[in-house]
Amino acid sequence: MAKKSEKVTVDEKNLSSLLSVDAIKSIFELMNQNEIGELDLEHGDVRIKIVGKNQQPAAAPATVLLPQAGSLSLTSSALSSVAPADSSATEAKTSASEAKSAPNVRLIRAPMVGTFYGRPSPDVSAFVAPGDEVTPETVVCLIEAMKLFNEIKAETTGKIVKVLVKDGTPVEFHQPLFEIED
Amino acid sequence: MAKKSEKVTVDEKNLSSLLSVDAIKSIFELMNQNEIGELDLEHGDVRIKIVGKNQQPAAAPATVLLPQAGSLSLTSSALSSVAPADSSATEAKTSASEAKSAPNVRLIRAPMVGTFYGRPSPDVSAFVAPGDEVTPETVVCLIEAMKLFNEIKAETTGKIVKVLVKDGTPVEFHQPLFEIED
Amino acid sequence: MIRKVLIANRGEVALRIIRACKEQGIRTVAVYSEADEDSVPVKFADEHVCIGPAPASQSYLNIQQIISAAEITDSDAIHPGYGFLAENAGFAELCAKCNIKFIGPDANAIRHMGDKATAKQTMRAAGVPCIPGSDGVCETLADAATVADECGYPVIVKASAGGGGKGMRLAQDRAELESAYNMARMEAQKAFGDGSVYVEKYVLNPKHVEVQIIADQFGNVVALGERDCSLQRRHQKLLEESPCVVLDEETRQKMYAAAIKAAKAVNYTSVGTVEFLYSSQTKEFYFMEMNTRIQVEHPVTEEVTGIDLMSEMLHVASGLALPFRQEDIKQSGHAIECRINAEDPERGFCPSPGKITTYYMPGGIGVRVDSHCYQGYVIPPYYDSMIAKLIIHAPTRKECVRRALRALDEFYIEGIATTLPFYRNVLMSKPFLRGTFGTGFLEEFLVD
Amino acid sequence: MIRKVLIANRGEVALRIIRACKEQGIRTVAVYSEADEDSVPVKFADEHVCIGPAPASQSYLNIQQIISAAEITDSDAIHPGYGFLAENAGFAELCAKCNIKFIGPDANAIRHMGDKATAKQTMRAAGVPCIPGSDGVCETLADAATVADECGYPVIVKASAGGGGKGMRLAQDRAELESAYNMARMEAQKAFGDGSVYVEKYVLNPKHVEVQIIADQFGNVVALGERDCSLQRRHQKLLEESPCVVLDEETRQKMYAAAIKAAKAVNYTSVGTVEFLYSSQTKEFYFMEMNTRIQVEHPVTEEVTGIDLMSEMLHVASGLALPFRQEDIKQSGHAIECRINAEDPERGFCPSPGKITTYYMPGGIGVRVDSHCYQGYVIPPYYDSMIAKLIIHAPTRKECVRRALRALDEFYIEGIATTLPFYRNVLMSKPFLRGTFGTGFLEEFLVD
Repeated sequence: MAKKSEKVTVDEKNLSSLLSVDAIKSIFELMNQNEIGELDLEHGDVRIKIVGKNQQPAAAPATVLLPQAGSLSLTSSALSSVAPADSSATEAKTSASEAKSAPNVRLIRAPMVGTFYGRPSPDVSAFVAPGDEVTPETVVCLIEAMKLFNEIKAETTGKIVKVLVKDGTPVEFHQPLFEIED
Repeated sequence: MAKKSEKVTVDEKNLSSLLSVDAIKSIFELMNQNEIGELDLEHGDVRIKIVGKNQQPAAAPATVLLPQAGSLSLTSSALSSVAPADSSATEAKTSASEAKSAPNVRLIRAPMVGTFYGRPSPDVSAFVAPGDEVTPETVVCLIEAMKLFNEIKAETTGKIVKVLVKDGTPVEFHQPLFEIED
Repeated sequence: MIRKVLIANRGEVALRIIRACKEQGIRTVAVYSEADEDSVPVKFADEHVCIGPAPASQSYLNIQQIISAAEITDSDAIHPGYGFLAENAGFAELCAKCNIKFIGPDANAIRHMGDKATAKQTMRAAGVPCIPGSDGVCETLADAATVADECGYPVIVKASAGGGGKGMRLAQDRAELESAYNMARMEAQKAFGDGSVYVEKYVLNPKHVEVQIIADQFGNVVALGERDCSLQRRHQKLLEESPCVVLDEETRQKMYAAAIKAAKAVNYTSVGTVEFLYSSQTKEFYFMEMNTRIQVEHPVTEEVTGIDLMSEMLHVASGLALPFRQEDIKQSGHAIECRINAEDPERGFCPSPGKITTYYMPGGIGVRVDSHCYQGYVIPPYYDSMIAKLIIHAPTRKECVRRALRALDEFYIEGIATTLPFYRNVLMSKPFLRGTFGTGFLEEFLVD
Repeated sequence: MIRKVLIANRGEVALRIIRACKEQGIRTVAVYSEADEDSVPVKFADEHVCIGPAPASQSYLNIQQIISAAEITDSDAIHPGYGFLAENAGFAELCAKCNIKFIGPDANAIRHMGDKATAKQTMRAAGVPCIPGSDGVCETLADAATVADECGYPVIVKASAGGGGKGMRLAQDRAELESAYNMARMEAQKAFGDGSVYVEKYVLNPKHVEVQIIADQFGNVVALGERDCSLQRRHQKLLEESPCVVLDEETRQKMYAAAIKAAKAVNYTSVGTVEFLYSSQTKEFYFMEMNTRIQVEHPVTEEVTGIDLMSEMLHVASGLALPFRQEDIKQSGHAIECRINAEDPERGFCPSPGKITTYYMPGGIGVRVDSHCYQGYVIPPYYDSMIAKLIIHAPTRKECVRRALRALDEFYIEGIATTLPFYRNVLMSKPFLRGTFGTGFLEEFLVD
């Protein structure tokens, strides 16, 4: 729901063919097979530079610069900047920090549209707080939809790192609610 | 003039085709086969640089600069394939062979729109034929425009290689009429 | 007055609704599946809510998610568009319960018209002409013969439980009726485990003609002209036009009156379409069904009447009275709509989703394009294949066809296969140019 | 009947002509400069001929090349569009000599209206209201005072040889006239080496209202409604609409009659526009000039009258009689045209040629776009900066403005600066919404 005012554009569509691990893996293999020492690719905000291990000029290890947020799209930037708004921005941010910090940070996402409540009633404490260990059966929040309060379970085991949504906030389908780590 | 029937589509390599693993694979193979040590490709905001494994940093790199030629346009192939028709096709072909065969093959082009005549009247021989030497003042043909016959001069010195237009054919502005070489 | 509309749909109709709302200062909420994140309606709506994954059953048909989205965005109305939940009486009812205005007729009218047998009975009772035939099952051959004599040959014997052409047999006269009756019973028994059949008059290669109506909450019902939708492939409309050239003025007025009668019989409000079969031979028309929603082809009517149907639909939903009466409706010129689908006419109209690499829209006088596409858009494989509606308006049918051909020639969609070349062919065919073709024309044309 | 038309123009008007020809089965030849090789008209015409390098003087204004192109393509008519050779009497004459039909009025009418002094004399003689003032030079202050008394204050004293606002002085009454007269004479002498001045009634912040006429070769002249083109920047029209809201019906009819009189006075054929200054205060209007060609803003008239002007222009050129009479002309609704230019409104409307990286056109009901642009098109720096015309039609002016705003919001052009944001601002301003603004409005608006 996301008013249209502020938008963060994260378009991952177009250069994706190159910016996937598989693609880069293939390039690595091809570089090795073909004795290529270095690859340096740049497009707009994207630049990929790959230097072979025993390569003289660059002593640095294989560097992969991931795309910045910003339109990588080759299509209309106006229209490809369409979707991501509040929630997606959050999502993008978290995925980014996820990627940066630790690969074992995961997300608990909203399984439905509705209003998020972190506590069973206003005067008691939250279901979970950062640092809490949860199991798949742990209720982490309520989502109110059509006057019904639905208990949302963690569906996974781990430790709550961060609560991403404030009490009483409307959430979209699949919107990240919690960061969790092993 | 060029009726719309047959068209030569100057089909453009989409940027994405360059930015695919397959494309890079081909480049690697080509580099390997051709013992190219380094590739540095740049067009618009795209740049690909590839350095061979055993390539010396300081050694003069074999740089392959791909033609600019506007051929990496992201635009609609339908609309960018607009213009070339009969005459332009000829032109494209000749410029290509020009580039390939010898740099000293040049073109005498139509300075105006009209009807081409290679001879002063139907029953005499042509102004020039392949093999003839011309000077800037040599009349090479007539172009009839608005009932007037305009003598077209070679404007250059050289030997006629080929007559590109048939007698009585309408010609556009700048349409190639003769191939000429030093 | 409606302040904020949630659009429970996608694609071009979602965009159509957004446009109408914007022009009236009504705020809009687009709901979308994960597959439609990059879609134009999501961009152009004031707000947007993701309601589920790509499959429609989990998003655009997911009633709970949609109602929740309306609640969290504080929308006071839901527009269902066409398809998906547009003719779901339960959804309309639930909206009412949740105090959200369902932009369409009330649940009773939807339910009434949704059940074809009930609809037909109501129409008969209201004096709307229906296809003559048995009121129910013909238990014996004698019963069938009596009915056939009443409505006149040729007749068709149909399985009550039928569908898909099974248990359906044509009889040109009394002699053929016996075998037709027996064969149909046998087939019906085999196919559906139920041998009951009924008999109906058979209309050969009829015209599909429909009347657009609009009704307000004060009992005013106005007919906004007819549409000829006979160009169909497997019961899918591909091209619609208005007016229908084979109707004479008397029949046309009768048809409008019947459509208004049909709407009044179910206390209809909002826009709706009453579909008729029309026989050019006998000049008779028969009620088929009523679509209780805005239709894909509504722009054809907008072009010839000058009335913005989507806008009036919103007005009526807001409780306003219709600003015009039947005598105010003037039709001018001719309009044709071509539904451009992402389908390959060379390969049996096989769907062709994928990325649109070139998108160049026609323009100029008399050309309207309703489409959610753009260059670079990826058509998802989950939904309807319609990607654009090309709507042409001109003073006469002849000029309209020429303009349509001009516009089709200008329309470039690359990266996927579309039905554009198909329309170029059809519009130049003689039966189309004559305009007298029936619903059977296209199947023959495609075979040739 | 015309069989093949050579289009001696480029850009959107070339495309407009091609569209009209295609719809009538007339073949087309696009001529183009080397800068326009990749342009849409070149693609959509049946044939095309390169006529020279980019500069217009060597291509689109190169008469010999254009006539030659018509000859080698065996074209039997030339359509000049607007601008370039459209009002070049010599070119029209040469076409006639070469046995090529010039699609426009004959050379005499062009020449007659091209000379502003002659035009004004003819109009006065024909009884068309012109701005009151001295018939020629006012040799003395006494002469000037007599003229001023006759036409009423305020008056303006203007240098006969003048232009660009020099040697121009306003006088509110007799007292001010003396200094105005003397100052104007002095300035005129200094600026142009010629001190002669004349006196004219001064119309404060007038409306620019023009009447579209069409005339056939049988003496039939029909007025197709008026256009209000008061939204101007430095005498360049930026937005046109029809009807003009400040005209009462009586004045409107008088203006039509005057326009028809003007056309008849020069035995006009083809489409043409008679421009008037209109004073909202006095309800008087005055002949300014007649444009002897199709105009940029003709679609506004097409939308409200339902008449395809370009098509009728071709018919009349083919020698056909007009298919309608004055009493057949019905105007319905309101239309607005916004000229979208490749100019940066943030930087004093500085031209902004270059590559269009995103081109997304608005669509839907009541929206027409006439444009030769596409995504990837490179706007050459050599010609006019107009890249698209957005034409909106709706039942009322209020709805038309709302629809225009909706369409402007949908219009995406990236890679170059355009006047799109400018229109979004203007259309929401109070003076525009009231509709009473005069030709001075925009300059004030832009200062604010």
